[in-house]
Amino acid sequence: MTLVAFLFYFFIGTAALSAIVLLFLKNIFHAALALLTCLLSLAALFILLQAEFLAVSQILLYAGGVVILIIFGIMLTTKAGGQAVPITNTGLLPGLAVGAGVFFLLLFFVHKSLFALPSSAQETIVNNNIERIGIEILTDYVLPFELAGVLLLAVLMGAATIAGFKHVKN
Amino acid sequence: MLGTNEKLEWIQLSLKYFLPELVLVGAFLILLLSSLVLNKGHQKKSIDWIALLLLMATLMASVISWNQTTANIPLFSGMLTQSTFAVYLKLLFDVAGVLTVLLSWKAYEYRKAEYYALVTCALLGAHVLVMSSNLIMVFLAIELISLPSYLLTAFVFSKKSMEGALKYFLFGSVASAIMLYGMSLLYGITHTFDFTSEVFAKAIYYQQTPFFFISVCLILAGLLFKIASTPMHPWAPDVYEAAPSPIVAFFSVVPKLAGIGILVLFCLAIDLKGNSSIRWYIVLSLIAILTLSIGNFAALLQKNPKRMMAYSSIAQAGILLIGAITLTNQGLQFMLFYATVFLLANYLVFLYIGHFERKSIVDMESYAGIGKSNAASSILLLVGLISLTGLPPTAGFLAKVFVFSSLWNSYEISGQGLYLVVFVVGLLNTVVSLFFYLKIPYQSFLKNGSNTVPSENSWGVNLLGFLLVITLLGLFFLPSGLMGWLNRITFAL
Amino acid sequence: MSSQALFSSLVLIALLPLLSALVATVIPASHRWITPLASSLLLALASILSLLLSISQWNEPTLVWEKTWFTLGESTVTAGILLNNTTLVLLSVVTFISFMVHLFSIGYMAGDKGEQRYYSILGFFTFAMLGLVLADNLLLLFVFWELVGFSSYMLIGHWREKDAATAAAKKAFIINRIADLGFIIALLIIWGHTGSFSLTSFNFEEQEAWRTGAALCLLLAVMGKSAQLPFFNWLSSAMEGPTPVSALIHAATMVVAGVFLLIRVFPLFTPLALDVVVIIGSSTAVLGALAALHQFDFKKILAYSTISQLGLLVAAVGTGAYGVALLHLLTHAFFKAGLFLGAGAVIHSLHQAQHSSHVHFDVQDIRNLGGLRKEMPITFFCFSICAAALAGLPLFSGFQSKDAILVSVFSWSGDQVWRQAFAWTIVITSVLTIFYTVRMLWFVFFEEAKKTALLTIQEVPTIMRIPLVLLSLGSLWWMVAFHPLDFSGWLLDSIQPNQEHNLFITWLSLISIPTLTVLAFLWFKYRKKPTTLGFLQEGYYLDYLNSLLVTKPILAMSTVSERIDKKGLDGIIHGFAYLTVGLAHLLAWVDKNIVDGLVDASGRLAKGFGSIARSFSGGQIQSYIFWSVFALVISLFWFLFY
Amino acid sequence: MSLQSIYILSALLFSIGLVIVLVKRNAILVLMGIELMLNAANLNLIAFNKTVPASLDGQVFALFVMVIAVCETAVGLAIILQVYRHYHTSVPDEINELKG
Repeated sequence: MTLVAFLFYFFIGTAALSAIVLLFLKNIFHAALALLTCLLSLAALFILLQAEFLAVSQILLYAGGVVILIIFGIMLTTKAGGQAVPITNTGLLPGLAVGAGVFFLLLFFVHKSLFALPSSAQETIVNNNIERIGIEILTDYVLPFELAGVLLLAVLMGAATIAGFKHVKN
Repeated sequence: MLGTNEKLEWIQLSLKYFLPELVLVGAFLILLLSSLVLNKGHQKKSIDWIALLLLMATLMASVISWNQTTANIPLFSGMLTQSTFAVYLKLLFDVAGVLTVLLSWKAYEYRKAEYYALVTCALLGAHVLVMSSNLIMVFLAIELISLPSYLLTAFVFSKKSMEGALKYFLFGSVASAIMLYGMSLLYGITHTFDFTSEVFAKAIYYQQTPFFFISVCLILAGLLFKIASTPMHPWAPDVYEAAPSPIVAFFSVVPKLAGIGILVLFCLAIDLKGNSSIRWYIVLSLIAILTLSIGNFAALLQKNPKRMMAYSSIAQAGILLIGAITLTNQGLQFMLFYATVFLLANYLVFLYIGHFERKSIVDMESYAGIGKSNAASSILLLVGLISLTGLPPTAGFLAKVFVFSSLWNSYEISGQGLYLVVFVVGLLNTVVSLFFYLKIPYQSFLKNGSNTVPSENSWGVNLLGFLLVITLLGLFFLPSGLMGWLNRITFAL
Repeated sequence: MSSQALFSSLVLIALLPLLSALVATVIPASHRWITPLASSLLLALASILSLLLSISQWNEPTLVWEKTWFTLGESTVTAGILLNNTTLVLLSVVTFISFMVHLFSIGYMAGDKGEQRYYSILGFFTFAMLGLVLADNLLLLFVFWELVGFSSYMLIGHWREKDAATAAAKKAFIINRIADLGFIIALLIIWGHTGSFSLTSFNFEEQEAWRTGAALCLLLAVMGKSAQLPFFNWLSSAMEGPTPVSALIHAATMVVAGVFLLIRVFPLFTPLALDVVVIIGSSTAVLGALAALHQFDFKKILAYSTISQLGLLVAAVGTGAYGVALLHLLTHAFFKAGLFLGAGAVIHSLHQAQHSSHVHFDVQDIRNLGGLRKEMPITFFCFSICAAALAGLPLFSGFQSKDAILVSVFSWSGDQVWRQAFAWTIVITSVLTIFYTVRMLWFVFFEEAKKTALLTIQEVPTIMRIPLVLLSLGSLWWMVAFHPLDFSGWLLDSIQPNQEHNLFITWLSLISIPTLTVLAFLWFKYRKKPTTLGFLQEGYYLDYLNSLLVTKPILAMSTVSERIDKKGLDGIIHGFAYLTVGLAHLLAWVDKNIVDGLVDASGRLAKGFGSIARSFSGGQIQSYIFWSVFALVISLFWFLFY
Repeated sequence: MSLQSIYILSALLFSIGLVIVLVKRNAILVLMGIELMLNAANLNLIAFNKTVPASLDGQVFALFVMVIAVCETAVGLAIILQVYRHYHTSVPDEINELKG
């Protein structure tokens, strides 16, 4: 086993494990950390899948953005005293059953077909993925790119309006 | 493969056909800026006017592009396709946008500019969604509609309104995550996101596997969420009850029609002109039957008019789906006719639900006796409800006749028993719908109200209501004009 | 008259009532006294116009004006006007009766709070009815059919302070809607098979089954609108509306819209469907007459009488004699409107009298009335003429049209036993009609005054007397033909000529009807021991069913046999009376428990479904998501493994 | 280094995300579940992109998904914050005034 292959399976294992742990954790801070672990392992997998730009974005957007936001959210919505409230489950059995059903469907049908697809990645030498992504975004994908900009602006403004509302009247 | 220069040229050419959307983006930015500039008391009133003018401009731009469009034109490297179908739907969205502004007139004063900006953003999403020919655009456009919608639900800034927003947000996010997963699986099969392309058609033609079926079903789940159709409908009543009335009218029309539009395009793509070995019409028929029945039956028990209208709009989605399941030209044209009528009637009803809400008439019982004190309003509301029920002499009746007759035609041509089932269930549901739509008129005309509602001067509302009623009656007596427009529409991909 | 001028005048006739409705709406409340006058004037104009038009266009060839309405696929749907003799008859009847009712309402509705609303809906109703009469295709007809139903709904519930009125309006509307489902299905079948909605041609070829299906679906709609079994109970509840409205809508015009539709689409009906029509019609006729015999509410007697007469009309169409049905429709419109307006006059003047003397009792209960023939001579006189027409006495229009119905029914039945059974049902209905008419007349006008004796009663004002007189004049024989015993006069000869005559039936009814009338009259006059005839008595009546089920049968049997021994005729009548009451009770029971029960049950069933559909929305978002995903997963499993 | 293991991982992440969404009694954790589902899709997109090296469609899509995920988180947290102010809880089950 080469080092690359070892890292590949290692990060797959980490991601899977942290996701499973996330399911069973009672402390919401720990859960956020497990999520972070999972997301970072995915970033590592992205690098191994030759999507470096994506990996960097994953770290910046998720680890730097989403998780931080989530942690802020946790701090703002936990009860006074900073003591995290243990998280309980509701309808665990039906939930797990549905989850298992989905997992089964995906494995049984989807991946059965996928195994028929070319199994290993075609190892083409890609020199400059980042440059290609840049060009594609500004040519083929310029419209989604701009629309994503509009969306970000709208969401920023809207979220600020909602979150900033203080009940004044009545 | 095109070179970079050709691609840039394509972008430039595309902009010509992209005028309505550019106007919308402009409107969005102007509204954002005006929120910074105009937030003193007396200046707030001007926001309504600004929004109205901007959305009127969008409507004009759409009319222009309606006149420009005759065939399908691929835009932006094939991200979008300008088609007569899409442009007609865009016209409907813009009309809905203008009506939303008129319905919000002088109401919901807090953060009005942001409110309109978000409406504009959602409109932009709807515009883009019906033009999409690429799954990336589909996903992005759905989010462009959804995210502002979650926020708009909260714009009453009350306890319930926040709850509605949370529910909408959680349900919507899960639905879009499911859809996204479906898209990623479909990408595994076809290696392209352009669902109108040859590559796509060829790939799915050779792989009509359960894998393909699952991935399409996951995508459909996301689209059905936008349409508020079974099984992705449970959010609708809570959200409708919570959101501001004009926004509810908007929700029950714009995202729904945009969803139906993209659903039709996507189904046309996966149906492979009838060569698909998976019979998608079965899936669609079952969805239509369930949607129609659940919507109508659940509406029977509602005490809040907005909740009732939520279930009503679920049921109406069922009828729109009936127009779509056959995927024939005629069925789709009649579906668009139905959509047009539905839009008008729905806005008419919400105009008055909102109007009465401001007089603190919130639940069904408090409508009692309104027919006396607010006679004109009640009669106009009655016409709207009659049109939704599908009784003559309103266009709703004609629209239902059209949709059902095209279904009957398809049944006679294809001999599919399932169409007959849909037909019968549809007809029975029409009778059921009568019982809840006439609840409000029953209260207002035939019951005596204990509380006396002031019959304040509401000529503005009634003028708008009257115009909508005239249109509804006009479309009944002279549908040929609109049908002429619809006959121009083709449904090739 | 040129075609264009004709078309314009037809449109004008239809629009005048609409104008009246508009005028009634826009006149400010401060000048509301104008409303009745303006409306009546407009209706008078419409009525005169349509009479003139009918005279000038009578027996001219059928005319159709049509314009493209919309295009459905490759075929086009037209909208237009169909003008033939049938149209002209209905046009004149509707405008004339409506004019009469407007006139009458000037007095009757004076001072009512909702007077203007009343006139505007009355005008709108007349407009809708005229549209229905003029429509040249089924789709257009359906539109006006619904509008007519809607205005009826509004008028029944006119006095919305009364809970009974709103409930009655709701009941009428719902029953009619259920029946209208038949209309919609028929529309779709006809469209699917002929590609047209035209009333002038039905190109059904060799598709007997579909044709019968379409005809039966239309029949369902007719059964709703014309109050046929089992949908008739809305009509008796509809009496909660103002009395002139009952005269116009629930006797003379709207309810006959169903019969009119049958006449219009007659070519569509296959022999099988026609048989069903006769069965429905004659059963309704006899049951309605039985029910009329057991009512004590003045208006309800008339309502059930209407149901029974509608049954006759429907049965007449079923026998193939649609011209006869049209004839009876015409005569019935006059005398029944006269009867209702007469009842209205009685109710009105009693209300006025109660108002001044502060004595209060239910003026619609005939047991409280009596002796009015002296206080209200003109009303009495007009009412009696109309009643005589209803009973079918010779020299009155009812005699001729009923004679025509009997003749057509017997010529239809031939020697088939089951058909003869239904023909005899019609005969029984006619006999019962005499009895309930005389009973009503006796109680209201002849019997010694009871509670009414406490009041000082005055004849109604002149404005209300005019319609009564005119309508009673219209109930005389000359409306049908100059020969008082011949039914094939101007109308029948133009609509459906060469109707068979049967002198035996004519002579038999000529002798038997007056005899039976006199007998009935004497019966009511000279009944000696009222206790033995409990069914006609106050108080005793309500407990009747209980005693009927337990002790009375035995007692009754013995009484009946005793009577037969003592006085033959009296005993027969007595036994007959018991039978009638028994049947009437059965009918009431069916009406209350089965028909209402079905309506209730369907409502409950729908609500049950609704609560299942709703139970997923308990307010918890995660369970919403759960159910949605669950449904998705389950259906995926189902599709993939099944 | 086979892609199958990636597919299995993605299916697992998707299912676990779904279960978290369905069962956890905390709105923020539900939000995390949604992130997990989105990431599962992203993983698929990137893995499938490996089999078509000629284009970068999958990667670009994944990029947009990330942007949208950030938007969703921002919107979600703004709403959760306001809900918390009104209801003093972030347990979705207890926020159930709207029902019927």
